[in-house]
Amino acid sequence: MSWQLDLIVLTMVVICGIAAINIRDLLGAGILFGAYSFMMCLLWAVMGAVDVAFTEASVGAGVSTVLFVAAVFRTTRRTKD
Amino acid sequence: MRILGLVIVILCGSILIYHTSDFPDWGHPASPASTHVSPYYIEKALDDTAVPNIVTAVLADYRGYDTMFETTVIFCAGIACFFLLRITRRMEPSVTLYRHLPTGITLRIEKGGKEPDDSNIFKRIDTQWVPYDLIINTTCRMVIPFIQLFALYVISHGHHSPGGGFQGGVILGASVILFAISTDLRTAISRMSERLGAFLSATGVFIYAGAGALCLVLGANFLDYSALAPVLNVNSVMARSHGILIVEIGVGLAVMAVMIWIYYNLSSAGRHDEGL
Amino acid sequence: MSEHFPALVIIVPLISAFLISATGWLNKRLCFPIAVFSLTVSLFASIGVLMMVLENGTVQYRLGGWAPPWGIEYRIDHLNSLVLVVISAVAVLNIVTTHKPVQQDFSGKEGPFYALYVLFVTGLSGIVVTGDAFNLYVLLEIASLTGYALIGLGKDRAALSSLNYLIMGTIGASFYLLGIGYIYLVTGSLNIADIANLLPDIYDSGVVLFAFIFCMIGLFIKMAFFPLHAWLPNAYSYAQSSAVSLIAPLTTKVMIYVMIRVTLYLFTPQFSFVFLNISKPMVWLSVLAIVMGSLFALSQKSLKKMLTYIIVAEVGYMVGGLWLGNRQGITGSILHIVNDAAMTLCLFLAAGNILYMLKSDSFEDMKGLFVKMPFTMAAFTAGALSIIGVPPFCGFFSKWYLISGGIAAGEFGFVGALIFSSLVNVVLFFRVIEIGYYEPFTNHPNAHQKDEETLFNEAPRDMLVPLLMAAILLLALGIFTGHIVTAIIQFAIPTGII
Amino acid sequence: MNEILTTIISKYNYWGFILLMMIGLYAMMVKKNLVKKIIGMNIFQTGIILFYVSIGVKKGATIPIISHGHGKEKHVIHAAEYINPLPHVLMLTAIVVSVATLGVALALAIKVYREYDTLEEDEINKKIRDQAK
Amino acid sequence: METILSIKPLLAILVSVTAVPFIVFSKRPNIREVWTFIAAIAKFLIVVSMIPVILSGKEIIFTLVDIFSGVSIGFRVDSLGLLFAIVSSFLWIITSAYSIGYMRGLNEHSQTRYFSFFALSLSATMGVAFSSNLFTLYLFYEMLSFSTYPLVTHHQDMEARRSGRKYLLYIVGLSIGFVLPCMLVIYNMTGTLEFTKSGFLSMDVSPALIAALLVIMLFGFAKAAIMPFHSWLPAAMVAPTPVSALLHAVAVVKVGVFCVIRVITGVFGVELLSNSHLNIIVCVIASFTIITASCIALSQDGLKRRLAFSTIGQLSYIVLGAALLSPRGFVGGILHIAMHAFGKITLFFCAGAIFVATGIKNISQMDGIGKRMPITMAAFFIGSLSVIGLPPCGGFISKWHLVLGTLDAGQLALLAVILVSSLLNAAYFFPIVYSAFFNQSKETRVSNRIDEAPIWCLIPICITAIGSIVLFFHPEPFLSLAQMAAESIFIK
Repeated sequence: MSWQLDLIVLTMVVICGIAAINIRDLLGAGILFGAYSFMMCLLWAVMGAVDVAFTEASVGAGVSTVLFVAAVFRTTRRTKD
Repeated sequence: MRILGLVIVILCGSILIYHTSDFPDWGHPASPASTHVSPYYIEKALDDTAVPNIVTAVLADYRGYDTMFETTVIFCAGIACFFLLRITRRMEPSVTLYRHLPTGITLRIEKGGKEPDDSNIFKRIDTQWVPYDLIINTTCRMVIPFIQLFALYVISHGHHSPGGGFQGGVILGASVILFAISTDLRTAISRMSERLGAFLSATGVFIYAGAGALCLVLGANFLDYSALAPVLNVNSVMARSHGILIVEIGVGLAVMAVMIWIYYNLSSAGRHDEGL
Repeated sequence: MSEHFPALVIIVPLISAFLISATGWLNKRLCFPIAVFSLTVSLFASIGVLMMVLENGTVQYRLGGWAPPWGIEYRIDHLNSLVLVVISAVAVLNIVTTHKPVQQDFSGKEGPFYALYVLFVTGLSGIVVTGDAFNLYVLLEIASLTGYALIGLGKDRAALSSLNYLIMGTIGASFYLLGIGYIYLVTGSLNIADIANLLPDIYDSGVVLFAFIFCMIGLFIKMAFFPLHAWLPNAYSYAQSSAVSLIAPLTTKVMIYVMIRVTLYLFTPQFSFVFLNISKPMVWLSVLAIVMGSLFALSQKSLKKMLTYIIVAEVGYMVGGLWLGNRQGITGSILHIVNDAAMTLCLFLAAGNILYMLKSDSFEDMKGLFVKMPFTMAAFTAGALSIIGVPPFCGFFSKWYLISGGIAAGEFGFVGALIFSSLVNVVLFFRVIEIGYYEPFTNHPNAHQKDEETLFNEAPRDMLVPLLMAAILLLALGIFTGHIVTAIIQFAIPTGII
Repeated sequence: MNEILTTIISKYNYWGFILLMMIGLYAMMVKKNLVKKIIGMNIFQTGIILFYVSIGVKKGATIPIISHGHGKEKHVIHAAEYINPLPHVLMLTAIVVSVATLGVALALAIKVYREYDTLEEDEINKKIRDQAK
Repeated sequence: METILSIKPLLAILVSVTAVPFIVFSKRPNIREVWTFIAAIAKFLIVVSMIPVILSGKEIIFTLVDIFSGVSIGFRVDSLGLLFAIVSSFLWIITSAYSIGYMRGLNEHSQTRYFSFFALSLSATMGVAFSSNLFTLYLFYEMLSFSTYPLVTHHQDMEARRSGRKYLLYIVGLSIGFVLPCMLVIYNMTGTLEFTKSGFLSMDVSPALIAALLVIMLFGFAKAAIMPFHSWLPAAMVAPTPVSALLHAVAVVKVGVFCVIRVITGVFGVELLSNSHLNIIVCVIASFTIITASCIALSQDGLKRRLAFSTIGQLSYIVLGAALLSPRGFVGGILHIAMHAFGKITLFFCAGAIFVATGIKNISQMDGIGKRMPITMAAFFIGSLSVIGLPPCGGFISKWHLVLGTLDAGQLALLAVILVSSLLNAAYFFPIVYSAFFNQSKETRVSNRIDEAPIWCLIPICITAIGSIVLFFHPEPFLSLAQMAAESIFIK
């Protein structure tokens, strides 16, 4: 594994994170958070933490996103910031 | 506030980044973290527990106590969501929608109107009306068994490959959630009721804690699976391996049930009539 | 069997929590007895542990049979066995009172309530007994999650303040986790005793310093140390009283315990007091906490709000006592964990009874309460006197040690703050007592000998008896202060501290 | 120049976690929307998880699953051959804790929304003030 | 000094506490009052039974619990404490009788609460009298503060509320703010709080610190009503008169001065103070209080307020007597506790009797009242003689010793203070008596017919008035106790 790949994934993680908190739509934020989690999962897989990556893929990218979507669906998509 | 927050965050961040110079180099094999405790796990795990996946061995045996409470945390979250959100008294919705199955026509019935009684022809659908989609329904119906099969594989094969009770449980839960999304919440609840979820979650954690307590009853310390050897009729190392499998199954059950339970409550805001 | 007492303290309530949750779906009436039974067993087991510790010194219990630092161990010395008994005792005393109000406040959810209740107690007991820094985090999260849920289902602003608490609490726990990560980075161990052995070689490492800072910030948030207290007053005052009378006496106190554990046993006193040399600013911070907590309490208009700010001030007492860095101060701090748990329990139970009978706890509605609920108000007065620091109630003696420690350390600001807060407490509580004592009679001073019988409206017996027991406990704790200190607390302080 | 580059290469992973933590902290401090705060909270937690996983990394080592466990020939295991498994274990727990917290937080957010019909903190505060009047 | 271990002091304290449940749960008022009397008489008998032991030169000690090293709840009966205990327990019996007359005469509310807290306060007073260390003293001092609060605010109207606040603010505020820190400082310096004959503060402490401790303690025991922390006492006169009588002429204020004496002799010690001449500070403060209070008393029109200011002045006599650090002055001071108690309680009883019979509170309305209530006003006259310090009343003996004490100490200025203040005392008491007997009534309420207060009120007045006179001729029990106390302290 090369550190360049590592760096690219890390950058993607950070971008997704910033996007998730700045997008003015909560549904979008939830989805972006899923993407963030997925990138994170990649990063950990790259680092050799396969179990953690697996868990993050199923929990962070999977269930968490569903929970976010469910919660947003039951409340509102509107956000001011 | 925005600027202030930014300034504080940047300040803290730069101090922290500055202090990373004291850290051991990234990935250095001789860093204290890699030399003090962890070598023991790597070198002894297979001999002690007959589990090649060191993470599983450490998770469920060396630090099994942690994992028991990790499962309990999930259980707590399940109860907490139920406790906070569930509305037990039934509130009649002001409007209900029914689909006439042979034609696909949607009926809108105001509160107090007569409900159609033939459930074979009429099917209640969510008020936030979703068009009937054959492709999604069929695909999900076909995929879900395989997801569940995979989940079982993940749970049972956690000794040898990445995965284990927790991941498998989440996947198992996800399959039911997928079912709930692809049909609707009422169908999912009719397949797997809330009460069953609650029982399964408690049972799952109970299997874990009970296995530990069984060890205690058999005279060893809490969670010392080697005490299960006479019961399982194997030697003490294999007893640990089997013990890990038992608790992984418990974890899987609990996590699955709780994930579904939380989803039921969140997606319907505790009403359990109309979901995502 | 007795060697398994440490495990029983935790697993009996844990397993019963699952049972309660399951039986909640079958028969709601069974939940309460199961919970009471399991907590009582836990109480006896914890007393057994205390006896073991008193006889043989530190008790170790290896979970899974693995030796530390590879496995997780319970490491129970005088400090945690004492706190353990406090937790179990408060839990048992309080659960008896919840029987009636729970049916009223959480009707239909008794099962989950008792499951969460028992899990909360399990989490706190687990925090106290564990000898593993990471395990502590997991149990912290259990106690917190159940706490959020219990608080969140309250009246008007409860959900919002619980969410606030959740966010703050998660930051706090995460900071603690980060601090443990930093320690793990440089020591490679998670066992508290093991870390304490490894740390002296690397005191001057910046990583250790930051680990310490992170742990402290995390714990300060969790214990609501001023100025990180903002979550506490709302969270506690909008929650239902049956929940808050459990959470308020225990959460902050256990966090103080964790702080003492971390500063004295994880980072050694050598590091915390000598090497860092931050005692003075910390004591002054706690002075600020005491003064501000007292002043905020003064401006409140309802009983529970007032009590919550008193908790903020009391946290200042204990943090300051620890950071005085001498034997008396730390003794005072540990003693105050015990005493404050009892005092807060007494006051919150009294407030709960008042709330249960009156459906309100604003000062305006408390007029003439001494006639309506004489026993509740008597216990309330006992709690008030204890908080003020009137002998022979227990609050006096921990204050005594704290002030002695302050004098010995030359921290007269701290001494002044303690006295100031005592005086403010006099004003606070006598304002309440005055309202309860006077109001209905102002207009017709002479003609109500008859009214007294008709007005009498005391809380039900199962809410009253634990309250009175708590009030008597205040007295007993005060009188046996010397025994507690000589038999238990003096061994709980590392020998290096004079 | 080269030295700085090696420092950066040897440490930048640590910077990543600090960056993520700060993003999360910023969101929790500044954002008014409750769900945004919750997202920030999760980012904060994942930052810490990233830190732990970074501790476990060992250069030149492989994933912590012992190869001959799958029926291959037995040989002596060296600690340097496998990545440190302990942080992974810890972080499995931490992930679980974070999803549990997320569940409860969202439940509370729904409850708040039920009561105030909005998720914006300033609007909620305004409503509370209006109610008080 | 021989000591005897005995449970009697604890019994004396507990008697009235155990009476409280009986008082609370008795169904009828008569039974309730019987319980009060049983407790009061039992208490008095227990106290009296200790007299022979003490007079034979022994001391009774009893330690209830050791809280921690140097701090315990312990009791020791010595001559000083016993004297105070006799006075207050005897007067409780009298006051109980008087209370019945007064409270029933006015048909007051919440009499059960009144009698319960009365009993509690007496327990606390006994505790103070018998305490063997500063901690126990402080404990019972606080207990007294809180148990008298409901008595002071008995009327539960706005005025009572205001006075109650003032009362607590001064008494509790100063005890927590002043006494508690001093106690801790002393404990940290010496490691003990046990009173000794010659004080346990060592000489090597800096004089400035000792002076500071002394003054702060003096003011901290605000029940002694030393100026400028005196204003709770006139305010507390809103209480029913028996309360004012017992608590504010006998128990509460005397507890204050008793604490001051204990601290001066038992903590600082005569030797330490006389070597460093710090007693002068106390003497000056006391003299200032005496003169100022007497002058203020002159200008008061409310009878009870005038009596209150008179009390403030008289209390400082006692402090002054102790602070003179001469044996005879000390005897005078201690005797004054007893003598003033009898005199002042008579005066308060009279004030109450007048109020019960006629509803009059102000001096200006009392013209000619002597014709209507001759017995009461005669008793009033005797009481005022005693307080002024004229024979044939007990007050004369204590004042006499005080004067001798000032001569022993060589403080002529203080002699002058005592004499001038006695004149002032006469100046504010005699006009009342004069106008009561010789002026014509302007009020229609006061007829010339003899119309005394209820018999329950009258008998106690007569007993205390006669007591004042008897004490002039037979001061023995008190005098010998006081002399023993002085001997034990001043003998090197």
